[in-house]
Amino acid sequence: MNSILSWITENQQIIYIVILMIFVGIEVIGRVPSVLHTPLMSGANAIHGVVIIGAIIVMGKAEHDNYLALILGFLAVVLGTLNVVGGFVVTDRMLEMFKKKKK
Amino acid sequence: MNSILSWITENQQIIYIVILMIFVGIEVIGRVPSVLHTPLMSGANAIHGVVIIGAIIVMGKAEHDNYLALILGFLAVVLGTLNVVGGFVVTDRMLEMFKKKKK
Amino acid sequence: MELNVLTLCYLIGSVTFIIGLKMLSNPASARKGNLVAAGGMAIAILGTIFLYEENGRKLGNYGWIFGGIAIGTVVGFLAARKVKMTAMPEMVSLFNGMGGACAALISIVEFNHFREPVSKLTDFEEIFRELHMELHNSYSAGFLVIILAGLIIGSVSFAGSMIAWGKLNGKVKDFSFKGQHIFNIVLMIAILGLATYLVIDFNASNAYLFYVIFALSLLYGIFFVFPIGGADMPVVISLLNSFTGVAAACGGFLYDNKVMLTGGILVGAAGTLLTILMCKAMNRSLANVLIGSFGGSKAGPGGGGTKEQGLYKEISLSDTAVVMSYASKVMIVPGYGLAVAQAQHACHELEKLLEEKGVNVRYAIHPVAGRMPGHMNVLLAEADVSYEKLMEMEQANEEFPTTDVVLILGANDVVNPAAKSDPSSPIYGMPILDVELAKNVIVNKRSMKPGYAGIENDLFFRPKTSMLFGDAKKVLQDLIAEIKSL
Amino acid sequence: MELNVLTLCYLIGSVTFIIGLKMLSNPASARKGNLVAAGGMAIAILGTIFLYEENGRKLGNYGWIFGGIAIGTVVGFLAARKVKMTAMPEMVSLFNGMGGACAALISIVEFNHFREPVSKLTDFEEIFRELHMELHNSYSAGFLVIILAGLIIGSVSFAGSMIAWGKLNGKVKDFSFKGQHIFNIVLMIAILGLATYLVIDFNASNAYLFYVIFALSLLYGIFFVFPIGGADMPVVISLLNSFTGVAAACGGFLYDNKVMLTGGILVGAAGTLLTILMCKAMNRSLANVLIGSFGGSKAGPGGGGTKEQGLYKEISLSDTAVVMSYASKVMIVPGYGLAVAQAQHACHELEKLLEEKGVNVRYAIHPVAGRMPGHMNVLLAEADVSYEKLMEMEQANEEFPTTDVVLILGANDVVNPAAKSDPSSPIYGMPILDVELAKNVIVNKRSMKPGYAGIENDLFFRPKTSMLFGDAKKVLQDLIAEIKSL
Ligand SMILES: NC(=O)c1ccc[n+]([C@@H]2O[C@H](COP(=O)([O-])OP(=O)(O)OC[C@H]3O[C@@H](n4cnc5c(N)ncnc54)[C@H](OP(=O)(O)O)[C@@H]3O)[C@@H](O)[C@H]2O)c1
Ligand SMILES: NC(=O)c1ccc[n+]([C@@H]2O[C@H](COP(=O)([O-])OP(=O)(O)OC[C@H]3O[C@@H](n4cnc5c(N)ncnc54)[C@H](OP(=O)(O)O)[C@@H]3O)[C@@H](O)[C@H]2O)c1
Repeated sequence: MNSILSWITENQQIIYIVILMIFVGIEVIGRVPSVLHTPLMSGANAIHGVVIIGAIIVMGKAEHDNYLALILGFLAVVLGTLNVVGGFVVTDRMLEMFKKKKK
Repeated sequence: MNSILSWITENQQIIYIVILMIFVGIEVIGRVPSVLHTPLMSGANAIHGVVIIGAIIVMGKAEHDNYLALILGFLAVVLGTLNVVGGFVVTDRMLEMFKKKKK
Repeated sequence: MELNVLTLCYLIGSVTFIIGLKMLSNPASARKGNLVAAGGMAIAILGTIFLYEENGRKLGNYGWIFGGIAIGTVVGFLAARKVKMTAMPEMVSLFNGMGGACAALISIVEFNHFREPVSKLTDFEEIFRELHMELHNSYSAGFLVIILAGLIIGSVSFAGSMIAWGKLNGKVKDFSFKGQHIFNIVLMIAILGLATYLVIDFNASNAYLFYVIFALSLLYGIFFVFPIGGADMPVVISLLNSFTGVAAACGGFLYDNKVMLTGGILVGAAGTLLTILMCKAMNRSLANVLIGSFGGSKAGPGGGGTKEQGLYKEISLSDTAVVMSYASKVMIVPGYGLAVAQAQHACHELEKLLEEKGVNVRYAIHPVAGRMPGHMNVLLAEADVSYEKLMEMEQANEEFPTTDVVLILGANDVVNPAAKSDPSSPIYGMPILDVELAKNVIVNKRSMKPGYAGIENDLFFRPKTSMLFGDAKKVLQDLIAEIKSL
Repeated sequence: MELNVLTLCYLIGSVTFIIGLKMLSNPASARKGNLVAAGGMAIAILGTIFLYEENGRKLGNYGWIFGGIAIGTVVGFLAARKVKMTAMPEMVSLFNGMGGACAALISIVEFNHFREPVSKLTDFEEIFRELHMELHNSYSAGFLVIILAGLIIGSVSFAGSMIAWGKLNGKVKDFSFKGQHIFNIVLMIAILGLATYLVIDFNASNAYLFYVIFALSLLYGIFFVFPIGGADMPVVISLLNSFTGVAAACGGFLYDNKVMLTGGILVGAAGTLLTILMCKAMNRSLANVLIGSFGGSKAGPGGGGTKEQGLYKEISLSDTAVVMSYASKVMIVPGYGLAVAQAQHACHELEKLLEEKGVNVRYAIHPVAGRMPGHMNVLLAEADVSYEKLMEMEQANEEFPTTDVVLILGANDVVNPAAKSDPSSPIYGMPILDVELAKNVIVNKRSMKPGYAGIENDLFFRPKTSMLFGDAKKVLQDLIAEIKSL
């Protein structure tokens, strides 16, 4: 209990950020019309591609003899990029059909 | 420029919290029907009464011979409390009339 | 340990504020939302009193603290309970002012803590280090900036709210002089200039400038609100409300206190949006309200710019009595005039009387009828008209086609067809109550004078419409007598 | 200095993600929103590559990094460009899987950095301190927790997405065995148990458990999605999507990296809500989807629980041709069947033909027609039907009373009156297209079999309705021929 509390205090800023982010995430898409569900999902999917930054860091930190790190890191970078690029492009294509939307 | 950047880095957590809070504040009341504008304003008014916490701290830290601090602090506490208590009570009264509201 | 619990208290506080505000923006949950926020506030306050400590030292002066809280609670509670429902906006303005003042006072005290070292030793770097530790490593220049921000915003909000309060309860009259706006701008520049100077090179000799800034800020607050039309006060109050929020947030920076920070920013952001929404509802821009293009000048009776045009027909009390008592469905459209005349009780009486005669009576509530959002709801609720009888604009507009008589009591702009037909009209685009869909329209007001927007209303000259002049209260009482005597 | 710029990049990134997502949830701004988010992402990535440094050391292996990014970009771009519009959900699922895998891989690598010290010295406290500095003072137990969280969530998301992908493009068939759910629960418990054990007492000897957890997580992902009906994949993908978000956030904790943290949490939260909204749109609960109450068992042709009842009348192609070409207003209601038959082009042709004959043709699009939200929009857009011709449910329901003929192409549940009349029906409460308001209703499907919900549809037995059996594509082509030959 005590330790949990002190943990909260140490990381209170992060905790605030996480909690607020959750509120934002929920509020921000609260009004989405159902026809946009799929593009929105696809867009969000692209955004979590931000994980690629982790992959880049792993890759960049790997020593030259550490092949495991190099190979896995490389793989991670490729997959991450796929997620990001593919995600945004697919979303954009889905949304092409809304361009004439007169809303 | 440079100093601003480093300032940002030092306080990035706070900055994130502030920015996210702004988003939350805007999103959270985005859908309010106009008949609720006044109660909502009144409610928000009560919430910023949280400033009283500052007053309490000032008051509590004041040395016993520092009359300025004591008097101003005391005044601040009174005013802050007015804001909080009055604010919430007024809001509650305004909202009484919505109780029968069948949404 | 205790400090950790305090952090948790603050966390809870912040979250309840958010949730409370969210619930407040939905009629179904609004009232609970208010309580949620209040609960969070209580936790945060109690936590501070009992758990707060600064470099190991707990808070003292409990006597003073509890004394102050006790007084504030009693006074605040009674004031809020006693106030007439229709006077609530004034109250809100008053309380908002209190908050602003509180923020300003905090800044003043902290400033004196801050300057002390200066008066002793002139070396700036010296205190720099002192503060460094003392103030959770927020460094002194930044510290001064925050103090000043709190002072300025707090004072403006305080002074402004007081004026707004005075205007709403009629103590203060609208007032403006040529070049008012230039004057304000100059004032603002002066304030900011002095503040910057103080931050850049601060020493014992120019410390007094702090109080100059204080005075100027109060002055600015006053002149900021003075020229704005009394009718626009709700908007102004909402704006000052968000100011106070920001002032509170400054306190949050000052003490590195998350609940003050988040709470303040939350209100600052929400308040700003709310202000804009309010303007939208009357479809005007915030700028337009602040410059007071018509809000100030032409509001209320005697408002200019009314050119007589066409003919209107009057209707006698007795005819009105007959028409209404033999109607099967009557819609009452209350407006600002009803509030001015304090005729809500008479109105409710009429409603009951007609219902006894088997007439189906409803009220059509326009969102911006009156002078504050929900004004009519408050007014009628005070005369305990049952909530079921109140229809919002959309519903009402659907009902009109099947309505025999629409009785308009002191409403004008909200039924002005120009909002739909005439693009040049200042209210063009504002959704209105389509009373003309009904069979007959009877309009009660004291004259042909325009309403808030200060513009002519074609409706009064339409064939379906007949005018019933006189003070709303008086007319209603006579009408009731007439109907009884039928 | 550079690190400070990087912080700014990340700040910008986080904000653009929020704004982008907000814009994405509004048809007018959706496309721009996507670009905004993409821009922010680019800034964050480039910033990391060129500015990131850890205790003074910059990143190396640029060759590998750019190589990887190049490959990913080319492949991802081409894949996303080439894919048929109707196959996009598969694509999304695939990309989502990639993200999950990426997160899992990061965890594996970091784990090996983490264990090294262990294999050398057994004293736990020792490495504790080491890591303490190395890892931005996140202490090792917490560190391990985060790694494991990233591993588990990432792997589940990866494996699950692959299955979902397989199901959508028909490679993987629905499959479930008795006690499937119990099995899954046990699996989950095992994973969590092992993880906890690893965190509590971690040493060289039990490090291998990490990979056991990895394997089990993949397994769980597979069996989590297997039993769920292929038709519910959009919902599942959205759920896995939010999982990946959380996995990314773990990375954010790991490197104390704000943009990963915020971006991940944002998607985690939004994705979860979106999943729930999707279920609401078909009015079912998430639980109901995951347990697959009917989604799994009865979906598609051959679905059980159809009891013949009443009589229905058929209509011949020629009659249909006549009725339609002499109608003044025709509404086409596309459904899942149209997608199955890939009849969108034939459909567009029919529309053009009728328009030439002066018939006013419109499409009535139900929000959950087909198997993913917007499925029909995508489908018809592919056959470039102009967007103006598509009407949303509300509009459409207003149009039906003035419509002569409604042609239902492979739609069933979305026009099932039971949703309004029969509280016992599983789709009760789902808003439907009120086709019965029109003069005539012609239904094209291959048989009397039920649709997705696996329930009988009274509409087919109503007097106004006549059935036109056959595969949508075939029928449309013949119909076009008929009309031409009139
Ligand atoms: N609700 C809000 O939030 C808010 C806030 C600020 C401004 N406003 C604005 O206020 C206006 C509200 O429209 P409204 O139709 O309610 O009011 P209005 O347009 O201001 O008209 C009120 C009318 O009541 C008549 N009146 C005044 N005293 C009366 C009395 N004692 N007995 C009978 N009639 C009396 C006046 O005509 P006579 O002088 O001839 O009697 C006047 O024309 C809108 O323009 C709105 O934009 C609203
Ligand atoms: N949109 C979404 O996000 C989503 C996601 C998951 C589930 N759902 C659910 O999916 C359903 C959608 O309703 P819906 O009316 O579009 O589809 P449906 O209710 O599934 O009905 C489709 C009908 O098309 C017919 N059909 C199948 N193949 C055909 C072909 N080749 N030619 C002609 N007809 C054919 C089938 O009848 P025959 O076999 O007799 O031909 C079937 O009755 C709703 O229940 C919705 O809740 C929607």
